Amino acid sequence: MVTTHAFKGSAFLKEIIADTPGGERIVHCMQCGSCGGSCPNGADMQYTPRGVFALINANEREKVLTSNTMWCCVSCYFCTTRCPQQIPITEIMYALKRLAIAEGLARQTDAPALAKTFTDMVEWFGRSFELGLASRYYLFNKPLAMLKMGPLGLAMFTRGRMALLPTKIRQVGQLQAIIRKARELGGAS
Amino acid sequence: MSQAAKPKLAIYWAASCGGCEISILAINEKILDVAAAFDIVFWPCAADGKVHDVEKMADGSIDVCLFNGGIRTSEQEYMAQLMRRKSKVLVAFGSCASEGCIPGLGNMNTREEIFDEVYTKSPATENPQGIRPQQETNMPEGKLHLPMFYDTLKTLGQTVDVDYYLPGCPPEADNIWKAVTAIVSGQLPPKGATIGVNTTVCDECSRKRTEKKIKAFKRTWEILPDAETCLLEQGLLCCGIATRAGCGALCPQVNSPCIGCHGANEGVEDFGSRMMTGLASVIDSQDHEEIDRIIAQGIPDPIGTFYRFSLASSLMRRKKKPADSAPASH
Amino acid sequence: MAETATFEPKIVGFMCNWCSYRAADLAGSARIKHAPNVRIIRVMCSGRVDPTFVFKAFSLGADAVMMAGCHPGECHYIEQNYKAMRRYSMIEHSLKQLGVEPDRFRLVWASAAEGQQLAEAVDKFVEDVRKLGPLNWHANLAESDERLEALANIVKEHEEALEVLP
Amino acid sequence: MKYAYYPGCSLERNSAAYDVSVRQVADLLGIKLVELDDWNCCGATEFFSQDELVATSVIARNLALVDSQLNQLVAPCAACYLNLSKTDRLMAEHPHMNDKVNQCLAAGGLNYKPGSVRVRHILDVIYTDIGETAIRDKVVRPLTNLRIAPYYGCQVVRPDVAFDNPEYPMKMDELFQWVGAEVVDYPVKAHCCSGHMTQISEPQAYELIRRLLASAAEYKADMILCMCPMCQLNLDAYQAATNKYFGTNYKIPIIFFTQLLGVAFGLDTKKLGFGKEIVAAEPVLQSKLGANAAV
Amino acid sequence: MAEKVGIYVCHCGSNIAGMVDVEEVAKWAGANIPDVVVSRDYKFMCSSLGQQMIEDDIKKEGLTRVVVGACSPHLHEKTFRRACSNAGMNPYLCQMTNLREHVSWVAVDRSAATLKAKALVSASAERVKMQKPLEPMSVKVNPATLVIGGGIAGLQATLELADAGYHVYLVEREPSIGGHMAQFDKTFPTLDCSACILTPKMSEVGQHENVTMMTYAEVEEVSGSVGEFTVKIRKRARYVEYAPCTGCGICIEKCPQKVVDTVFEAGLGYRKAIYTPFPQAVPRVPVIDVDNCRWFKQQKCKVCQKLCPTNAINYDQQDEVVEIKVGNIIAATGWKMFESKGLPQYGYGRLANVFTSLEFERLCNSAGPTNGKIVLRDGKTEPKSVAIIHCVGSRDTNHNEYCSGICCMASLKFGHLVLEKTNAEVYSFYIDMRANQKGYEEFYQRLLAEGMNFVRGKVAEITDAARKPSEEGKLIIQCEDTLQGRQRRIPVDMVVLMGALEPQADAKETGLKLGISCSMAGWYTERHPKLDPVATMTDGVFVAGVCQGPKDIPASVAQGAAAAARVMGMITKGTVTIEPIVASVTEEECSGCKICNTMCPYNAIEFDAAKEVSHVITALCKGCGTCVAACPAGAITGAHFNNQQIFAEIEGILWDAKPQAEPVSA
Repeated sequence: MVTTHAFKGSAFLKEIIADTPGGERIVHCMQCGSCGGSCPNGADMQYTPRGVFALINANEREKVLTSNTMWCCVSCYFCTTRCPQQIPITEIMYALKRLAIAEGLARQTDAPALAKTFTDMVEWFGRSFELGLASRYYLFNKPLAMLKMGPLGLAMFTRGRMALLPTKIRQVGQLQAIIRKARELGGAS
Repeated sequence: MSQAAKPKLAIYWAASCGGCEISILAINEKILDVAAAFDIVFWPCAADGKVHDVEKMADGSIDVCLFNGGIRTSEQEYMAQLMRRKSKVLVAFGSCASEGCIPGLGNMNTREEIFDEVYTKSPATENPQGIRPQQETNMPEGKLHLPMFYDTLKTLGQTVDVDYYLPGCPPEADNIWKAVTAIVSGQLPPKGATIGVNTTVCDECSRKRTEKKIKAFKRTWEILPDAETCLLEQGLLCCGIATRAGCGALCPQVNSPCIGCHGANEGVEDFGSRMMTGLASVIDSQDHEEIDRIIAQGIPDPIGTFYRFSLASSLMRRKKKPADSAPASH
Repeated sequence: MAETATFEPKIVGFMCNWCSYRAADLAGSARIKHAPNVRIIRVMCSGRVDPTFVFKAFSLGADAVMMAGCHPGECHYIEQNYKAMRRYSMIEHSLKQLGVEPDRFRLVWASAAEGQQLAEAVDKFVEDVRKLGPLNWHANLAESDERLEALANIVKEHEEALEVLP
Repeated sequence: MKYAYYPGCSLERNSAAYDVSVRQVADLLGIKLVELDDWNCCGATEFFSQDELVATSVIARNLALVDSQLNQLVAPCAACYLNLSKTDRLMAEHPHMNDKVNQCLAAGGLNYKPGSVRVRHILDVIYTDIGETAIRDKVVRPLTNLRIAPYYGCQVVRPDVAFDNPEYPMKMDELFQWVGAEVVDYPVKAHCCSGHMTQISEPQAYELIRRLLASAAEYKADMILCMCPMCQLNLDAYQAATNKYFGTNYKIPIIFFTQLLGVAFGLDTKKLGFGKEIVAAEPVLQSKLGANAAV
Repeated sequence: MAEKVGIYVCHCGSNIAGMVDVEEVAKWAGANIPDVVVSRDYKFMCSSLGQQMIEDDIKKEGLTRVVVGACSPHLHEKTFRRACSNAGMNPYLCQMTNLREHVSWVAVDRSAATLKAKALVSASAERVKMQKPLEPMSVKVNPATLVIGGGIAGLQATLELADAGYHVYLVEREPSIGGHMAQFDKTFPTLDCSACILTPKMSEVGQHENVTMMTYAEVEEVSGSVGEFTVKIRKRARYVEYAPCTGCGICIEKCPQKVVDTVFEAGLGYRKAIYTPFPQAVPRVPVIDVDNCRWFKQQKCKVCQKLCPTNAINYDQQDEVVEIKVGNIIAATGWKMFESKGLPQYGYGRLANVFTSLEFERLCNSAGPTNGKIVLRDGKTEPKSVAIIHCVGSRDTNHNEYCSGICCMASLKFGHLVLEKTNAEVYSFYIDMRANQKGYEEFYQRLLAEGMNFVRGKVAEITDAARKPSEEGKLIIQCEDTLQGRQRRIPVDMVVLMGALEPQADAKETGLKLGISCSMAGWYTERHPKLDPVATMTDGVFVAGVCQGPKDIPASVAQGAAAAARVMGMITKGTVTIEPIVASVTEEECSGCKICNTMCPYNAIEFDAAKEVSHVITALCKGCGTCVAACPAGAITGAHFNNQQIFAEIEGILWDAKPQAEPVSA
């Protein structure tokens, strides 16, 4: 029989590692804070990424997944390129977003709604459709803000920067088959 | 020496091209000396004689048997056993008997694959009914048998006990004469030895050699080799470094790289691995990917290159057979 | 397959005296448990590993062969592991043509401090070989049982022929 | 020089100025762009927030569609560029992922071998493949007197450093020095434009936009050059809102770098998509480049 | 004649016996391995009783070969070889097999462990039968020593040896000895003046009768081995004759050509085209920098030659290559500073008032370009606030994974100097404060008390992009204060980057010449990381100072002294024994193909042009066996690791996998 040296770590840590390509680097975090310092939205985060990693190590799943940290992430990748331990921090933020959405814990943000609206459009048409996206997203999520957005939308429209109808790709069925298969297989790495 | 006391000589031809038989004749007028010195009791290629004549001889009654060719069929295996039993000294004559040679390259395929090629696929084949040799055929007179064709060609030494090996494809006249005179005079090397020189072809090659560093291996058609410099240093896959000397470096002399027909040096267990290690050692790179590239591009057929003559006698002996062609147990 | 469930690969590991053999020592002193399938032969340097050793091991029944040495650039003998690397590539290239699966021959770098890494590499290797099943090279050389029958037939037919001879 | 071309959804409509200027500049420089037939959206950051396999498979469909004769795919949009190159890298580095993605592609009758398509950004192609001499040769209307702030944003230069420094990129700076502009070396040129924050958290977004505008203004830049539709949209369309939020009064035109390159090459400004921006750029061109500005 | 093999399987208390059925292994070996005449198991084979048992068996049973299955040969091979030797057997006919580290300690299943133990015992038994008696070799030790590098570690080693009465050749690349320590102002944690403690040592070395000092010189080639190395050294032309020069300095004073000094002054100050790196340089003989000298560039000037009172200037001087013979070598080649431009987010080279730590050393140094005044790049403004950034290029897998070890303390030293010399606020941005030597933690406490501000967090970026009026005109340090868990922006006037210590750019190349290897990071590898941190894997070559890994001055001095002590041990002993594991060529089989000649990094394989064969120079051979594996003719043999031995070992190790012979006939 063979025994492989089992990796000791919190269940949540293992979950994150399993869900993020390159995520195993997370164990090397030395809490230096170059991620939190680099983040354009770091000042607004409940926990900086460094803090999140400490919580992950401590198996504080709920605390992490209900926090606003990953929703502050704008995917600028400064943290990732600067991390002295080459932790794919932005990718881990995506993993946290996925978990939070999947479990309905993303309470502090409208980002999941935006993401859902966006990806629905892509699934239907194969391309994104801004007017549809904006109207659906604002209608369902921020009906008041929609009024505010009116003038800007108009300005965009008059400059020919917003289409009234979506563009649909020819082989949308093929794309949908791929997406169906991906959902069926599920997960990543 | 009285006529009756002349030692008895047998020569047999198994799986080989026949070049070895010709090489015996290529010792020219000395063949007369051979005829004078020996009583040739069995030589199917040149003299009439039947297997059952040999079968009737007393065991050990033939003094020397020069056996060329590898063992590919049950008949050849039977003959190898027979000649072994009847001979005092059994010589694996030439590359086929010693190390398998070109017929041994058939070990890169199975019997089925070989039959497919020969009886079906080869462009020169005209066989619309798809006839294949059958091991057994029922005739009114009874069952007829063809010898069984083996999946794996064996060398003579892998089949029966061999006393001496004579290298070369075919052996050089000089070396044959040396062997013959040694046997006649009774000045024999230790049993199991290969009769020949104990160094490699480079020793006899007059090309200029320096320390070797190779960035790319070349095929012969890719360059016009310089006549003075070591061919290997020019990138050609010259097997002279690992091949037993004795041929006078014939091929390199005419700008053609040695292909290794003389087999490995004494005491070396696997010719191909000597070539591999020698060539790998002088690759001029420390980058794994680049090394892989140099090897893959320069040596597209490593087995054919390194084991052209010796696959059957190498440690691995053949290509792995597909799982479904594993020996059937009845 | 029931067979592979109990299959324990026999693997020969050629390890250099200074790094990988010491890494294996360290794995021991640190009690890092790992698969017992790699049987180690100590050589002074990975540069000593002759292709003959590898072919010999396969032909004698090894299911896989591991070559291990110091990391490139860290050889105790300065640069000999690069020569090992070149030979590895050459052997790998030839084994491929002989139909031996690439996962049966592996080059591993382990410094004397990398007991854990070596143990992991061993476990991974054993796992990969286990998936392939036994290599059993000598079975690959055996002819079918008909061989003895065919030989017997020749003997019999010759005997019969001799009988009818005058 | 022939490349497959992936415009991306933004360039289809809201950033059409980028698309038309890329095509014209490319054409002029002898870069033949063959639009990828029936491409689909790269999913921006949104698919990755939901399901990684769906995200990579959707992206990989595009890679799989690249004509085998062309092994380079040019994407002007930063997000598309990152997503396409990231997917290729993930598939190459993680065999398991490669397996799964290819299983998904197979459901659509496609397959993709990682490494077979090299994803390039249009800036890289212009800078590296065309080079200084050829570009200087094409200048008919040097941008003398025009102070420009090259703005790189994030996803072209990070995280996979392809052709420029991820912290302090310089390639666009150099490119515009070649065409005679006064290039402003301001410190925030690779900082974030706030991405999709304009949609989900305005105060956060406005702050990030302000930092960029403030720095460009401090260095007295006449305009900011973008190479990403999202950056252009955020800085341009939300400039007024940002001004309102902070009580500032920035009025900096935000255009795509290919538009201005086109100007230097003497192309027609209207055809280059000028006029589609919210903060008008043409008056600045007129005042700085004089009568030369418009054809 | 068949050998008589004895097998000895050790229990090692329960260390082996707890996981391996040792009785079964011994019984099985006795019954199944050919030629085994004795097979025993015993509690502690390495005990005197265990050894005695082996000795007795050799004498009584006439054993010709011994296999001991116990722990790693690296631990007890010598023990059992000695036991065999005591009983009159050649020690190289004893083989150890590793049943503890490689079997019992790593296994979890008793039957699998026992099976593996059998395979290893079988392998050793088959191998030992093929082993040949060997005699260890002995070499005389030349009492002279080469020390490479004239920094503090090399100086210490030089003085220890020279004071003990042995001759030392000291080679230094720069025009003066002294190394980096000569550039420093104060030393932590005691704050004594670096020059005050270093320069006496320098002049002692310079005047020592047992020291041959070669500055402005580099080791070009090393051959030979422990006891007798031959070293070629290139002494670069200084264009100033050594003997007549009195070091009066007139030439320097009158030289019209000023040059920015990027070496000693780290780019902050000037020197002349003819110069000594600093006033207390040893030797005081200047060098002419031909790249900047007006005579060499334009064939004009000659001021130095005209004014030299002793006619020491010689523009025609040439490089000189000298050859020396030494018994041992100490490498003390030091380090170089991390190139701070590699971290563009810190703005070095772009933001004027970002300094490197070496620049800052020179700023603080009273003999430096500002006479010790801490000022901004403009040369006059005193900073009101200074930030010191730790771990620049250290503890960063994008650059150097290791901790440079000294920067925490150097930062505290800098903090102290700023506080002492200016009214500035000082901030230290650290990841972890590492102060683990004598007096270091106390020094940290002192700086806490002096009011240095400590912020725990790796700095994300340094920018001049102000976000509010208070930041304007400043350098803003943006980081996460990880203790508070919030992002901070701290405006300062001056930034000091504590760059990593890195291996010399040519460390690998020098290592190759000396036959020593480098770690992944590029530091020289010591023989054992704990128990032999001074020797290397190459006998007769020792390491001292930072070239072996980052360390502070006390540790460099200690290691320099330790290396000298090891060398003295070798010299006193007079001869060294070396393992007879060497290669040899069977000349009759060699065809002179020249494959092997490039294989040896020690140049131990020589081609004999007359005989057209290669042969191995035994004294140079280290026994790696690479040439043995390479020889396509099979003409090279490696003692103790020859083909027959390893083939036998392979056969033995696969005893349970071997093929059965195919039947010959019906």
